[in-house]
Amino acid sequence: MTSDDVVLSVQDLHVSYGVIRALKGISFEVRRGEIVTLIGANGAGKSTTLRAISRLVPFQQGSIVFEGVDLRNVSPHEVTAMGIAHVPEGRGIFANLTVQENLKLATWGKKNPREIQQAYDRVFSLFPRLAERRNQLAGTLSGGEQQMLAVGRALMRGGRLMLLDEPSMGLAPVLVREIFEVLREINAAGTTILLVEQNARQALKLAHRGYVLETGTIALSGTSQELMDNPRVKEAYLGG
Amino acid sequence: MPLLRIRGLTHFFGGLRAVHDFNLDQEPGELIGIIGPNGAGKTTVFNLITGVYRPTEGEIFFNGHNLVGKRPDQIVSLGIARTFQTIRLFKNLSVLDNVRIAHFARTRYEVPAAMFRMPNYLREEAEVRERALELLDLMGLADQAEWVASSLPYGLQRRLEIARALACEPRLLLLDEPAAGMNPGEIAELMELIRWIRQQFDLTIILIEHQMRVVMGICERIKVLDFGETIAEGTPAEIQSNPRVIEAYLGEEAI
Amino acid sequence: MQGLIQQVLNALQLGSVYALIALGYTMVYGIITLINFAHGDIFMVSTYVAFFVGTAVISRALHLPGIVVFILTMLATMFATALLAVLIERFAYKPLRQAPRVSAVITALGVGLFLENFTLATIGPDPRFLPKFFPVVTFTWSGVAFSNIQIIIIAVSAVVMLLLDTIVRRTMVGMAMRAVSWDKFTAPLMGVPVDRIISITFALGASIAAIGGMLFGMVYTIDPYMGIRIGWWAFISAVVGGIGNIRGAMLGGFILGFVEIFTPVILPASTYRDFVAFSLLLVLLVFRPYGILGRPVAQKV
Amino acid sequence: QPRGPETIKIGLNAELTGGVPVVGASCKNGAELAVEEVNNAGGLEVGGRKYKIELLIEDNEDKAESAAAAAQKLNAAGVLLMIGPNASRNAIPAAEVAEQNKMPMISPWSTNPKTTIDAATGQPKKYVLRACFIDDFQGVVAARFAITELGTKKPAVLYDVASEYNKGIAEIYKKTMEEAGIPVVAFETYTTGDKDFSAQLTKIIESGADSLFLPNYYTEVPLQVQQAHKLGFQGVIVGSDSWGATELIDLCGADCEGYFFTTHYAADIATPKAQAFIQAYQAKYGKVPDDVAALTYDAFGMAFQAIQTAGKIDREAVNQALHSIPSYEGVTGVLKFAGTGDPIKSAVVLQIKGGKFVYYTTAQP
Amino acid sequence: MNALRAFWNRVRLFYESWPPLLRRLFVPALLVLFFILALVLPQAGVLNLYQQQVLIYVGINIILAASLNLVNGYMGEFSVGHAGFMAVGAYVASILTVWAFPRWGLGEYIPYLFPVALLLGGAAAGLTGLVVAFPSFRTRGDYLAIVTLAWNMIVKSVLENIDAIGGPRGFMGMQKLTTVAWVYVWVVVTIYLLRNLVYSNYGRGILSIREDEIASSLVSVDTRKVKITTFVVASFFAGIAGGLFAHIIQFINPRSFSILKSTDVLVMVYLGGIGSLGGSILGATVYTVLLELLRPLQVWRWVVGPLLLVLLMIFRPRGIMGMREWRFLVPREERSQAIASIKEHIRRKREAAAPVPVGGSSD
Ligand SMILES: Nc1ncnc2c1ncn2[C@@H]1O[C@H](COP(=O)(O)OP(=O)(O)OP(=O)(O)O)[C@@H](O)[C@H]1O
Ligand SMILES: Nc1ncnc2c1ncn2[C@@H]1O[C@H](COP(=O)(O)OP(=O)(O)OP(=O)(O)O)[C@@H](O)[C@H]1O
Ligand SMILES: [Mg+2]
Ligand SMILES: [Mg+2]
Repeated sequence: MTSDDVVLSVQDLHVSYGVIRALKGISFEVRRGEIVTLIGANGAGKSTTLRAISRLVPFQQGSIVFEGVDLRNVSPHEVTAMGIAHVPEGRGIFANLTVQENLKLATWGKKNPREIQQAYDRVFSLFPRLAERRNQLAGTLSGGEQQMLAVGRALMRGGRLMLLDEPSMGLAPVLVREIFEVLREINAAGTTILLVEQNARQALKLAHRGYVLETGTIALSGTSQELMDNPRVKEAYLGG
Repeated sequence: MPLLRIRGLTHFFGGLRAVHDFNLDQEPGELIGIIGPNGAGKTTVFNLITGVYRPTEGEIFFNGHNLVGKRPDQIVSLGIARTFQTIRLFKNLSVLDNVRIAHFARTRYEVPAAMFRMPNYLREEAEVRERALELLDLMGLADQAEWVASSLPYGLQRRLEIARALACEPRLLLLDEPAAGMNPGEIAELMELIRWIRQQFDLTIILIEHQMRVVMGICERIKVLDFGETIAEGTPAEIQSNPRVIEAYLGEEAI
Repeated sequence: MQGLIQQVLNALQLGSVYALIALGYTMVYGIITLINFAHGDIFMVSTYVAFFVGTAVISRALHLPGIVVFILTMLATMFATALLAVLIERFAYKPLRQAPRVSAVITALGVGLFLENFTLATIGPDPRFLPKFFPVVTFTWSGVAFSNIQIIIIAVSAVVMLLLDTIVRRTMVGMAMRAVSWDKFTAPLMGVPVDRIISITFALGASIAAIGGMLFGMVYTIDPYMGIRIGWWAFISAVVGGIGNIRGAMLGGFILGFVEIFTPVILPASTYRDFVAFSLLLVLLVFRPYGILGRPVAQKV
Repeated sequence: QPRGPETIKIGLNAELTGGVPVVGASCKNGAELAVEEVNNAGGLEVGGRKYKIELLIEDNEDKAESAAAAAQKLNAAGVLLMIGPNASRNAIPAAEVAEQNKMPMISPWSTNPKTTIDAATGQPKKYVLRACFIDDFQGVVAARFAITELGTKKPAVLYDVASEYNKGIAEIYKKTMEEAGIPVVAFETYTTGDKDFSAQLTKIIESGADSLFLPNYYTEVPLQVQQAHKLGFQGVIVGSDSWGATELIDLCGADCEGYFFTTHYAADIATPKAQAFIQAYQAKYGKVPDDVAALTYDAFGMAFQAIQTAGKIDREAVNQALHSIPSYEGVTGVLKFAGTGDPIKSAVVLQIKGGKFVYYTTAQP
Repeated sequence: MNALRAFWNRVRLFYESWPPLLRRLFVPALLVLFFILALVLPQAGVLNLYQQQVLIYVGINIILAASLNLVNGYMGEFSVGHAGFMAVGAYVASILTVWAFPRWGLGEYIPYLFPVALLLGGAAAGLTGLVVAFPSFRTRGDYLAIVTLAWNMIVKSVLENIDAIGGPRGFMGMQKLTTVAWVYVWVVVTIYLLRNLVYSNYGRGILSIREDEIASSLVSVDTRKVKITTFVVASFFAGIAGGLFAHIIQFINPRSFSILKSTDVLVMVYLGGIGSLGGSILGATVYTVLLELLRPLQVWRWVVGPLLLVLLMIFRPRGIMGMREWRFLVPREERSQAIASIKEHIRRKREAAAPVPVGGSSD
């Protein structure tokens, strides 16, 4: 592995919300083509890590380097423009826009109509449901459809790195499986993925490697298999 | 006689039929689960029971009282409390205050008594304070009593929401996806907690959940909704093997 | 009958002005839920800009036709006013974006007071008219009087409103505005530069106010405190129509214009105009608690 | 041991900000001019010594409570007397303060009769005077003028219902008309800050009115006149002293041509003193003084004369002297005080002609 | 800054070292002392009339701000019509002292009946609070703001049209009954009563409406009752403030109670900080005194004042005291020590009984 393959490198990252220290110096990296998962209890700092990468929250110390570019002084919309797509916790769809408008907005700054059309085609072939509902207000979609839309928007941006924050939350079991299936397809088509999940079993099944976050620090790391075999992980995150 | 009796409950949002002909008879002490795909109308059923929405059609009887047309606070005082799918604590208030608010309907003193600190006010407030702290203590939240609710970790916020509902002294407790966003370890704890409060407070419970472990683990009876219709009803074992449920909800590879 | 038609014309003219100002109000509100109490004063400043620019242009270039001067002045005024609004947003409102919403409201009140009194202290209290860009022609048609300015006011307002409605509904920027108004923390994840969108909104709102200011200054006098009342009226228009709703703001503006004109018409004595007009408003809000076109924010329980 | 120049402190309580800043600005101008003239002449000679005048200016924001606080502040600062406030809504509370502190006060422009009356006893206040005549007088003068000189048969009125000044005059006007057997065909109102009067004016025109009385501030009158013309009003328009500013003509243009208003003085038949004042004012501020400036100037003039008469720097003595001014020839005419705070002075009717205010007739009280 | 804090901590420690009884009496004693000062200082000429006037305005503004804070800060509504209620109180109290009492042969007792007049004025204002309370059942936020605004305009318009009470010319003849001592008493009473209210179950009901109205009704809060209570109480105190105002200015007219007055109070509330009575006290004081201090600037006062306001809001977006409270304004039984002792008591009780395993205490 050469360092070229490292898409994202996070070193000694510290983030605080006022007095609450959410991240106390974490380091990890993501290589091209990988699916890496962050697992950990509630409030461990998983979402905070993703938000720091997208520059939605300021970080006090440490560095985040994406494809060789330090993100310290980059603003969130520029991060997106650089090729990081973020599916935020709670989906963050624009309820007052239609499905189509939600997708269209994600092409902000893109000029090439052919490229945009290709992106639409890809999203609609992955999620035929969204094509059916394209003129519906996104706020009236069901939870699973909203999650599809959130992932669909990230695909419209067409990033090289996709950050996903608990895509399976609140979804019916069928949909959970569908979403994970789509993630596998996206990854196979060449997108690197950093996945945050509560559903550790499924996440580890999908991912190549994983990190375990505990109260703002990295407690464990390894390949998915290693983690799944680890008794501590089994006990705390896989439900015995 | 059932504690809760629902007949022909139907609700429309504009042209959208969110719930259709929902029926339920729940005996005291029973724990019933409601499952179904996203948007099936589960939360809407809770909203109809608790008076957030007025049903388009149907009857809801609780303990002999007709609930249709009553205000939420009146319904709560009849003995129904609930939690929310997305946490709805009073974020900027202390944990203790969150619980004490639930004593509102049982407050007997009037505003002037409060403003002039009359003896009945002082007595009752002292009582409420102690009762609330006792409950927090039982729920393992006593140490955080004076924290601002939003500063609690997520798991404790869920727990506080349950504590706040319990402070309403309900006979029927409605839990809307209490395990959402929890990892398997936390889910196990939650199941333990639900069993314990059920017995401790002598509760009848309806539970909405997507985590099959929880539903199958603690519910005695399960109703499955899809597009507002009840598509199946039965014991966990029956539900798990019901082909319609597998198709609409659990997926092919279901256990 | 002529009286009635006359009054309808009167109401259309007044309503157009209210509607234009309400639009700026509602746009800013719609996107950052800020009740921009300074909007009326930005409108006031715009009329002064128009006054000075117009006077300067006329005195320099006498050979230009009036309508050209008018348009030049309007463009310059729109630009200057937009700039002012963007600066105010940067320095006074942006630092408060994370703060509770009312803090920014108080800041807006402060900015409004500042603009009013700064104008008073530097320019003085005397009321003025804008220079006459072109002669006013009054037509009388079977007893109903209307002027070319009146027609311009109503026409320009209508065009601006349609244009704005199209921008917000159809363009990418409009989509981004609506997205930012729903969730400004997620919008940058779509590549939308939130700060710039907010600036554009302020600039757009202020330019429309400037158009309103130009038109207003041609028929009414301008003075440093004129923004207070107009500002409140625009606020009322925006809310009555359903705040954050572009069409609602237009509708609200016209309703207010009609109520203001028609209550004295219907009443035997106009003494009770304010009483009646505001009672109507109160009753309206009791029956349509979220304005005429507004709907309660559908919050899922 | 040589002593520095002694000073007399005089307070000015004016509406610099708030609802009527034009009034405050003129008042301040008139005051500063009056004080400057005395000081440039070496000061005011009292009891054989020259005193410089120190002017303490307070803004009352056109708010009753601020006017009272400003009066208290001026009193605490040890002013010999206070000029202002102008609008009656501010002058009345300030007058209460003046009375309680035994501080002489002259309001240049408060025309409400109650300013100088003690509300509890109904007796005149002891320390409060004014330089203008009262609403009642002006309303009567305007009405009589409209009847006799203009021969109005169907008079109409449009006034600001939220402003005590306008309402006071309007009602007296109406009453006088009705007593003369001439019914007022339209009695319409608006609220301070309105800029569109088309609804009321349309109604007035429909009523067939042949004259229109506009006892309103000159800041609003041009709009009212122009809108009336635009809507086709043909009759004659009459105003009150609040028209008396050249800005009226600037704003109104030809629209106000030929109309009449009642006021305190006429520049074209002015005494040499008035001429001098107008010239000095114009030189200093670049415009013709309005009635507020002139009345303020006179208030100061009365104060100076009273101080000199009293011969000492003492509030009681100055108050005595003020109340017994036999005759003060001011720029706004001759003022006499007969024991009360209200001057006896005549009103003049001016006509707007060729862009100027031209003397038309005089009405005696 | 640090030295100040260190000093404050020293003072605090010293205070904590006092015996409980003394500590208990400290605040009441201080309040009585201030009352005596409020009585004596004006008499002794230590405070001149101007300073007294400003103090009285500060007091009236504190009452206005604290009562509006109940609606805007604690309940989270946005009322912009507080001056409307103040007007009702001012006119009713004035009519009583000027017309009614003398007519009922009580003329010579007016100074003693002043509190009665104020209370009746407050009651009348409180009653009109219902006009705003009922629409608040169905609407919120900016829509309710317009309702309150309309209410303010309606009051003003009605007053302008009743010639019997002077119309726009105003109403006068009030004696100067409002003194520093009286205002002080009313401020103390207002703050005391409001404090008691907000720390009761009703107060928590008010807060819960601000936080989440739907959740609040779903934990048994009768939101209608709470809203009525809040609007009536807030209007009542606004009415009291109006009565005090009328009897210091000795002249009231409809203009004094315009929207501008309402926005003044609004600024004081948010400047001080929402949800804090201490904040309202500070906000009203700072705003009133600052504007008095800026008087020498004349026209520029209203240029500099708003600038300072904007800067202050930028540096302290939550107002001076936002959501915090002065300790002495927190009832004793609500302070940490009291809560801790109850917790201790519960713990002992539980240990005595059979221990119950708590589901969540995994440690
Ligand atoms: N906006 C915020 N303000 C203050 N504290 C915050 C904020 N967001 C998160 N925190 C705190 O930071 C810590 C880490 O939060 P984070 O959301 O990153 O956890 P998480 O691992 O994503 O948990 P979850 O499983 O609940 O999503 C927690 O203690 C949380 O309470
Ligand atoms: N206030 C509302 N207005 C309009 N439609 C609504 C409203 N609330 C819910 N709906 C719609 O009603 C249907 C049922 O919603 P409900 O929230 O009951 O689903 P649910 O079964 O709880 O789903 P989930 O598992 O995702 O929580 C959905 O289609 C939803 O979009
Ligand atoms: Mg998270
Ligand atoms: Mg649900």
